Amino acid sequence: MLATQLSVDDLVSCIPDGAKIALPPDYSYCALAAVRALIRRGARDLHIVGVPTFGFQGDMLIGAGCVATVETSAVTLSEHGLAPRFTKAIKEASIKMMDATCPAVHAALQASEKGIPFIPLRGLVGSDILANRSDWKVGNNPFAESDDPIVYLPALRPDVALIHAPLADKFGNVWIGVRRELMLMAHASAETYVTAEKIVDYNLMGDLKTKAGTIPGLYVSAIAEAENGAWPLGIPDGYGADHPHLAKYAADARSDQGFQRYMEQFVFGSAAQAAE
Amino acid sequence: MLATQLSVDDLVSCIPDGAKIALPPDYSYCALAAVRALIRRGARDLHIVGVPTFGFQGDMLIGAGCVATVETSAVTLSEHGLAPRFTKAIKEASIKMMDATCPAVHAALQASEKGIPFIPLRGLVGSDILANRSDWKVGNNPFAESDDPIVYLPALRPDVALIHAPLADKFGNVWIGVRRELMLMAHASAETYVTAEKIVDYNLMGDLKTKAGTIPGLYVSAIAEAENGAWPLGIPDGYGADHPHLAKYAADARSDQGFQRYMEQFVFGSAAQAAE
Amino acid sequence: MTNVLLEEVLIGAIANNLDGLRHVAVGAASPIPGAAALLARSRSNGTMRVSVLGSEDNNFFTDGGKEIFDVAGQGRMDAFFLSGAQIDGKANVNLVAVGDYAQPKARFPGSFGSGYLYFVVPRVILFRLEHTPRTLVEEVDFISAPGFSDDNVYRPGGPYKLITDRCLFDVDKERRCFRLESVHPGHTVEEIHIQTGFKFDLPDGEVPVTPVPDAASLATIRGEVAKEISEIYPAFAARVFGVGKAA
Amino acid sequence: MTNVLLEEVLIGAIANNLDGLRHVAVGAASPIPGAAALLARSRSNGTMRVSVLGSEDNNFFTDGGKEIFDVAGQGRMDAFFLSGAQIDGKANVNLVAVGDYAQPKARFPGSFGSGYLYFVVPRVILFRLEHTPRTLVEEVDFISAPGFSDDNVYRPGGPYKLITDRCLFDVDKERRCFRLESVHPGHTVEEIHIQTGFKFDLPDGEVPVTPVPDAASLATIRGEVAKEISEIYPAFAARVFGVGKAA
Repeated sequence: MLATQLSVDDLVSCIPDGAKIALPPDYSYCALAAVRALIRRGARDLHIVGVPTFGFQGDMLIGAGCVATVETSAVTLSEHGLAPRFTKAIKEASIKMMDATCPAVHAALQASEKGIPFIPLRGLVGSDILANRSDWKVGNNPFAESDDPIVYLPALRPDVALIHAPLADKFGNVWIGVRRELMLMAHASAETYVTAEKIVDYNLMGDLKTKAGTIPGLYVSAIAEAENGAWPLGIPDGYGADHPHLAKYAADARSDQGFQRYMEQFVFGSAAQAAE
Repeated sequence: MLATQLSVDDLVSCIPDGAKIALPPDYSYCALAAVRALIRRGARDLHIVGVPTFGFQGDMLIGAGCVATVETSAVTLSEHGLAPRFTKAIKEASIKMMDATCPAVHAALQASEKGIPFIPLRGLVGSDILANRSDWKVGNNPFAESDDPIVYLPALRPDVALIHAPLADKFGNVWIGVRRELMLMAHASAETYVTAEKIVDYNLMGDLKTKAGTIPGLYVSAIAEAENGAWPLGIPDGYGADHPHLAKYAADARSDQGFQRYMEQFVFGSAAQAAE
Repeated sequence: MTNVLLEEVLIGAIANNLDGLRHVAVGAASPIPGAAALLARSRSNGTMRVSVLGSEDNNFFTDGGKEIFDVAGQGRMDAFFLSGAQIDGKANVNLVAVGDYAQPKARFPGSFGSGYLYFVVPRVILFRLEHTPRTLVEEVDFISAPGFSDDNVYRPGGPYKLITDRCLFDVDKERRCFRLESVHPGHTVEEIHIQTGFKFDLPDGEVPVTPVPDAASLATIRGEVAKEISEIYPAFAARVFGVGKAA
Repeated sequence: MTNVLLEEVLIGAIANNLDGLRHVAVGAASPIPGAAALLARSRSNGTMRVSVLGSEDNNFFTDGGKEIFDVAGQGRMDAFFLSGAQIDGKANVNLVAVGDYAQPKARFPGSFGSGYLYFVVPRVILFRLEHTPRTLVEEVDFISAPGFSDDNVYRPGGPYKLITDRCLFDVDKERRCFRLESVHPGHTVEEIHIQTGFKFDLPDGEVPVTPVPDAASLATIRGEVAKEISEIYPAFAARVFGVGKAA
């Protein structure tokens, strides 16, 4: 079955305002070209989920006013420090924050992947993470002989998984190698939108070696070709991150004016769009 | 870290009597050479778990008197029909039977993989599978607004996963490609013993393509080289099953004498051992 | 029936119940449901996926044995096929044992995924080529998967049709029973009554004859479906369609 | 302390708490714990594994982001490192916010895996290079992970040591508090009292000085460990060991 192939702009037009969007961390395969397009289309009220954390892309979305809710185990620009727009939004209480811990995000996505309504997880008891998550419950381990409190996490089913990949094929199969949290995101989400460095004509499932690291087209709603689509982040085994640019963002985004200037230059500017 | 490399006979000497052993189905990567060695060493009281079903190897173990308990969603020789030694043992009630359904085996192994004490699963309510599994419980979905019964499966933690693979390396990394139920077995089990067609000197984790389908050595207790080690079953993308031989087994194993003759010829016989 | 084979009638009748679906899964060793799914896919204009469970080939899954069940649990599988050593009038399915479970008269391979898939796949088509009082019984000896559940049980899935070598039954979810939908060419309602171990409803008026596939479908069955199915079930394809495995 | 650097003292002191373990995991951006783990691995005669979390390289995992946590949950991870914007006298760790959680004075990245790993990893070594009353507080403003739990809580893991730029604390699980174990060369007990926001126990008798690594360990640190760590943390390796990244 052939995949739906779109331009990056048309791809993000499939993501409605208010959508719950799963995003990978900066060291994985992030769809930055799509995120810029999402900002350009003026997305609003997004609920962004870091799997299990996010960085640059989420900070940009927050700064651009696209985000109502953040659900993640951390927000970080790694060596470039705190995420400035996220930090400002939290201090101003202008977004709803749902702090998590990494394995809870993975486990809750696995519950969605399996079609089970919840999954138990160890840890968390007595933490303020738990105290501030009214959507989580503490139950008892039904197999324990005595009292054994354990956290019950409801299945986390994003409306959209938005990812970038080094390779996809015309059937919508997407190669992600060992970055299987992207596969989990695709399994767990209602829709998965993928940008890829390259879309090939052969079948990635045709060779057991590539098949082993491939998300089947079954889960993929639409794909778009986007060469260099992770920039300014890098992709493992592909190109490296553009660290001078990331450092510039981290500096610019410390002020409202600096962030606006960055947006004008690299997201909205006609030069920026032409470069996508 | 270098793996412990043993002969097939020494490998199975690590598997104690009474062990709970996870076995894959015939169409996956089955360690038949190791199973024959296990029979030769006179293993007793094994609890064999089909992930989620098993065939030829389990029937041989049952016929040879190695098995006390069978936990599986099915036992089948596929196109060669019912598994004769299993069928006889069930009719004589000489083994303890724990019938399951495929996704319950996978889910219970995932619970062990995650270190959670149980996992919920849909389905099963009102079945005689559930009625006969006193180790499973029915609870309520804590996130439901009204009564919503759901099965709670305790984590299934085999003592041993016994598998065959096309390729392993000297670090104990094991390539299984898309047969990730073998990875789940390795993650979920206390010990994993692997026979491989070939053990190579380079690192399977060194290339992202092979890494994506590789069980890390972290989980692998010991490996043994066993060329043609799945025979008379085949291995995907390798050699095919020896169907005339499987048909002969299915016919021979219908009678006690026929099964004994088969054992003498292909498991205990000096010719059989020399061929391993 | 002239020169239309029973297998072709079954393939056509099943495919008619699959049209418009996005994902149909077929168990291993199910050539007729497999061919029906391929026929429906061929008619779908590229909108239907077909996957084969328990086979090393012919599947597009990459997350191990669990994935197909996860797919079903998520609602990404629209139709599946179940058979049974016994099927009863309440659509209960038995894949385990005849007689006492602890020491049975007959033991079959086991329940496979039925105890789960029957609950979560919207259209489960029951398929049994031996239509006798021995297989279609009043009450199964072991419930691998129940036909119906209490209202409080999560159950988006369940029985949709029962097709045998003699007839096609519809399912009445309200009354929790089967209703004869049509009788295959050459068979009679009286014969169905004699050969069925459970009570079933009749439709209003005359019982229709199961339609044979139209000319276009028949051509597809004998052409591209026969060719594709021969790669999975060469013996079946050779016997029914006279198609040999590609050299 | 002659020419032994503080970093080398810390690396040696941490490594002494890792010897004999099978699997030590280190978070991203943790060069000193990373170097300590590599030193312990070098002394382990090939029996210790070291993995680095949250990095695309230097890990041997193949099942996605969840695997490292699954590994920990199964008991396959013996030691891990946690830091905190605040750490209090009950070993509670805060990685989230200072001030009111709903509208904080300072917001940090977040809890990462701490809310889980602190419960399941037997030896969690707390590590904080800024030892002041601002960081080592009486009570944290937000508990990312509690230091101790009630007896009914499943908790195979927990705090094992707290190491700072001034001293090393041991953990008293019975009394649920820290006990000063040793003071790094050049620092004093009085200074520790002044710079620590929480109360802590003292050992019987004189407080020892944290030993500097022996000659063999120092050679390993400056040789193979410096070289390996420079591949992960080039800036750190260049600053501390004067090791450049391989061209």
